[in-house]
Amino acid sequence: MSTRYERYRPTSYHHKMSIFWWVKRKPYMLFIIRELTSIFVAAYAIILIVKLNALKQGAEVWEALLVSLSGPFSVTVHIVVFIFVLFHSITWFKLAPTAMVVKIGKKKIPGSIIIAVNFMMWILLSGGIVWILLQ
Amino acid sequence: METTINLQVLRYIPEKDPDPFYQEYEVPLREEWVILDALNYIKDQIDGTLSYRWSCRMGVCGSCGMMVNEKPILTCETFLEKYMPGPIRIAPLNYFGVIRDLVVETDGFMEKVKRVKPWIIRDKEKAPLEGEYLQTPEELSEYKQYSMCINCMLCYSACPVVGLEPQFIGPAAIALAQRYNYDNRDEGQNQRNDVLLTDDGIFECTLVGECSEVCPKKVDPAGAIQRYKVQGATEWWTSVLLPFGKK
Amino acid sequence: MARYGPNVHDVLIVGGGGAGLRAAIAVAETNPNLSIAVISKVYPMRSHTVSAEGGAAAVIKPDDSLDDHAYDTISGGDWLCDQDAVEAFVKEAPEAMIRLEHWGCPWSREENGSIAVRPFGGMKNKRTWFAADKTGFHMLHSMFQTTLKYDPILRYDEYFVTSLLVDEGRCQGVVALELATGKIEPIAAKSVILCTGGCGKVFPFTTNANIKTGDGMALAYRAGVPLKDMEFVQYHPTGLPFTGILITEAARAEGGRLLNKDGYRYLQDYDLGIPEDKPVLRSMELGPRDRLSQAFENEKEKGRTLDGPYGAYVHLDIRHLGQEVIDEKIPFVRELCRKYENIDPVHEMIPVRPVVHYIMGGIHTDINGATSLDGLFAAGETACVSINGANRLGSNSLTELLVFGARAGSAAAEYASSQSSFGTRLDALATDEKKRIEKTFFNSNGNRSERVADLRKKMHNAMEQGAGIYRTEASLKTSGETLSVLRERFKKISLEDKSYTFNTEFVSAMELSYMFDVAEAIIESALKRTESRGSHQRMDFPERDDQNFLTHSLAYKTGQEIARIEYLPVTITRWPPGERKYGQ
Amino acid sequence: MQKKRSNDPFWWTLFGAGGTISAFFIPVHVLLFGIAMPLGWISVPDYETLLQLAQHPVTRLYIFALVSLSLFHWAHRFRYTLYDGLMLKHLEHYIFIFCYGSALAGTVITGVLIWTI
Ligand SMILES: Cc1cc2nc3c(=O)[nH]c(=O)nc-3n(C[C@H](O)[C@H](O)[C@H](O)COP(=O)(O)OP(=O)(O)OC[C@H]3O[C@@H](n4cnc5c(N)ncnc54)[C@H](O)[C@@H]3O)c2cc1C
Ligand code: SF4
Ligand code: F3S
Ligand code: FES
Repeated sequence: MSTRYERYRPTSYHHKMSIFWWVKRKPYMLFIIRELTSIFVAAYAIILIVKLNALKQGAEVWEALLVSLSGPFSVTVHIVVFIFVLFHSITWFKLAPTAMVVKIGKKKIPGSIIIAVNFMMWILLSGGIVWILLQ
Repeated sequence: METTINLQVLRYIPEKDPDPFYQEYEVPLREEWVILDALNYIKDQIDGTLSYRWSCRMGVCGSCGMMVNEKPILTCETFLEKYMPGPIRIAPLNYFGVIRDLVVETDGFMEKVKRVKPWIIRDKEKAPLEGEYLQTPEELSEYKQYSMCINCMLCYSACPVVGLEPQFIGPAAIALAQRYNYDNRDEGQNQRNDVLLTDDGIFECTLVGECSEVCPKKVDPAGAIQRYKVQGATEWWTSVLLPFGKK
Repeated sequence: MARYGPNVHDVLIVGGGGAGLRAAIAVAETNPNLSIAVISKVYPMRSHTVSAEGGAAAVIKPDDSLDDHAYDTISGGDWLCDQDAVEAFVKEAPEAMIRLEHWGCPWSREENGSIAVRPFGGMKNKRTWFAADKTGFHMLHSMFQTTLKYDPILRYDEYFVTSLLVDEGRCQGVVALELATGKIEPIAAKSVILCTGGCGKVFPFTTNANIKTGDGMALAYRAGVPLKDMEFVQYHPTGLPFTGILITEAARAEGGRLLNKDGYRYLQDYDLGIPEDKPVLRSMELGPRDRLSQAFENEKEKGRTLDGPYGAYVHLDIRHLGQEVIDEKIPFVRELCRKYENIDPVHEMIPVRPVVHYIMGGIHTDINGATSLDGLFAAGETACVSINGANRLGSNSLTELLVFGARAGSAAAEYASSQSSFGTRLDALATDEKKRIEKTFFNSNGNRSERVADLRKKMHNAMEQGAGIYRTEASLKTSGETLSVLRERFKKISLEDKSYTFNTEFVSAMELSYMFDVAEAIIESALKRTESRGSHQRMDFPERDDQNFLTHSLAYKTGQEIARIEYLPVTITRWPPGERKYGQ
Repeated sequence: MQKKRSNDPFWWTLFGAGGTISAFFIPVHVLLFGIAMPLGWISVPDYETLLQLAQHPVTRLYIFALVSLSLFHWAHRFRYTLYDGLMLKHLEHYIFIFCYGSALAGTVITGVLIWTI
């Protein structure tokens, strides 16, 4: 006994998402920047490969690389890379507690403590590297 | 003269116009009014044709979510004054089909909620006469936060991945799955993994994190998803490294 | 289930709140082969059960007893409860609650993992189960999520019921409007359960959500089923001014105090006991709601309340509980105060005043939820099985949804199984209904000019002035007359919105017409009850009159404007009427 | 109808590990080798010392992990940035191969270099 009279079948409206959706709001912008840091992380990984290669090729190649690395272009590039990887580290550590729930006894450790611990480790490890190299 | 504030409200009436447009209204600016009061004022005094959903007016039924100045909020708990001096732009929730004015399609969301099997799954159920399952306050606190979701869908409207990948099961549904996974009375995690460790599941999330920012009940779906990713990864590695250990 | 084709079911439940969902599960459990449908004008988890805060009562602790629960309920109801119903209720309550626990409801717990209970107004012992102070929210979501696992339960979300289909003397379904499309269609079923909730929205100042417009009561009433005890409207003593948002009784149960403008615990002047530091059961702030609301009214008369932009108020003080208790036991109270009053109850007193909260009356049903119309059942706030009498005991309502939702579900399932065919006129009836709607609401000719919002506002004023906490013959009569005028004006209603897509103006107009019916029943029943009992207080008849009024009133819709009132004796089993004593 | 479980947990693990190791170590590397040394703020260790350092087994492991995981970190993140930020989901398969393929290639190269240095 179905009597489905259809007086009007409305069509719902679907908004199309713009390819520039991430410019619309600040949090999205920051998100995209955070995601793009990965490019700089990879860039530095490649620089490391190049350096390894030079080191392997012998002292001359190595010295030559050092010279070209101390030019203003290279330094500028490194400064940019530095800014982005710094952003990466900061956002990464800040997000650390979302995935981790750490408990001592029955009490949940608040996220802020986990973040603080991460930052401290970061400073310690960086200090360690500096120490090894300046030996 | 009473001070007023300008509201630009998105209108969509399919029989009339295939395209949405903004309509402006001037409403009194009263200190104790939330956005919803202003909409009710419009509906009662200015324009009876405006359609939107609401019910409890106390932030718990989850029906009054809208985009206000590009941000998803519950209109029954956000004061007009916050947007002084205006104008305030009010639109239906992002990424859902618009049925009419500020009313959006909800069926897709409801289907996703159902898909994560949000009920207690047990191998053997206890008869009511045997009494309650025991659950200590700590066990309760394991999942309590995830049980606070009011299905307002704000998190979906805040998450660009939902907009880009309509199949993505989305923040609230995943938080709901975790609500049951972490409940010590439940034994259904494996069944939920079958739903959530697929292509539409948790790994679509790129941790934009806005879902948790806009959540009015501090459910923290972003956290729920991240924790699920860790579980998912653990699950995957165990099944690879211990292929026979898996049941 | 495709067995019958679309829009035909065995059992149809109108309402997806606590009562409706519980009924649906009960049907599925009684007979898994039945096709079950739940129709709701909002998505089920938006139903008003979601707002309930304090808790749900059921005996579970060894120091409590079923008899105590029954006695508290009956004396709280000023002996207007049917005692057989109350006995069944208290007996089935614990199991009903444990079931809900098994379905995952996150009840608050004791350290050892068992259910925790808190005291509530008018109780001898602690017996209110709670999930912090979002009990209704958690109950509704647990139940809704549980219904998802039953395949036979189909849902019609955002369908608005406009009338019942009655053919061959049986209720065989409803006519409903699909909001999204404007489609009006019959939905047939062998039995129908109305679980449409209360009708607080007939009053201007209420804790009730926008959807609580008494639809089911009006639907049944129009189909000839009487509404019982409609004069009993409960005011909750602690609502926030302006918004009417409820500050749960749990705030007082945990130790909150009511203070007048002099900072004095005024309840001690109203036979409610003497003030103690700790909360005392059935005493002072833990007295029953009717008495507390009446005490407020008297304080106001004496000029001892405070004055705010939204009328008189008093203070609820919970500061001495400390932040820890507040955050643990009543966090929502703090959240609501901060959000809507911009005060922090940890440091400040909360302004409160009585607010319309609940209707004890409703569709007259028997103990299984059956009404006088074959095939029609009712449960929840919309029904009146008579466990609430003249004043509902706080936290009995949520439990009532479970116990009587389940009972109505099984009874309706059985009835459906006993029926083999449908009437022949259902389609014709639906077509008539469609025409009626078209004519009343979408007809643009004639001099139509009345607006929904205007009429609603006038009705609100009439109800508040005529049928508030204290009533007189004169006030009720005046309100009754205003109502007649408004009903007349309603015939000229004009809708601005002629769209068929999600037309909320049309829905408001329908709801208004339902509210007129409910309001009429309230006024008439109140006018005829010339005594004071529980929440019904007549200034001109201040005493309880068991001689003449130990009876339920039944309001029948007549062809005329005014309801016909009949009476039905109260069932008394073991608790003869006595004096209501609090504070001992 | 049940969908297949995805392999993303594997890639995600590498992404996570890479994100962590790069967050801890890359900034100080860039600062020292890319900025401080070229600008002469600190002196550059000489070739011999560096080579010795690089040949130490712990350093080998460290460099290998740092480079390889950083690349996989990039691969995973960049893959989704292309999907979402540039809306290129329809090129899914190419993007997948390009990203993880490059990371894999980088890993192999690093492995060889480290082994033979
Ligand atoms: C603020 C507040 C706090 C409360 N706290 C407590 C408490 O602590 N303890 C307690 O015991 N009780 C409490 N109560 C009372 C209790 O919550 C209600 O009595 C109870 O929830 C009513 O449930 P219900 O299932 O009958 O109706 P509801 O939950 O109101 O559901 C009604 C359903 O009917 C549907 N419906 C209505 N009309 C139509 C129509 N025309 N067409 C289609 N569908 C329709 C609606 O969509 C909805 O799904 C409280 C009430 C309020 C207002
Ligand atoms: S998780 Fe939060 S934002 Fe998302 S639906 Fe639930 S309550 Fe709303
Ligand atoms: S915003 Fe979206 S991408 Fe993930 S963290 Fe939240 S679901
Ligand atoms: S109206 Fe219920 S959440 Fe806003």
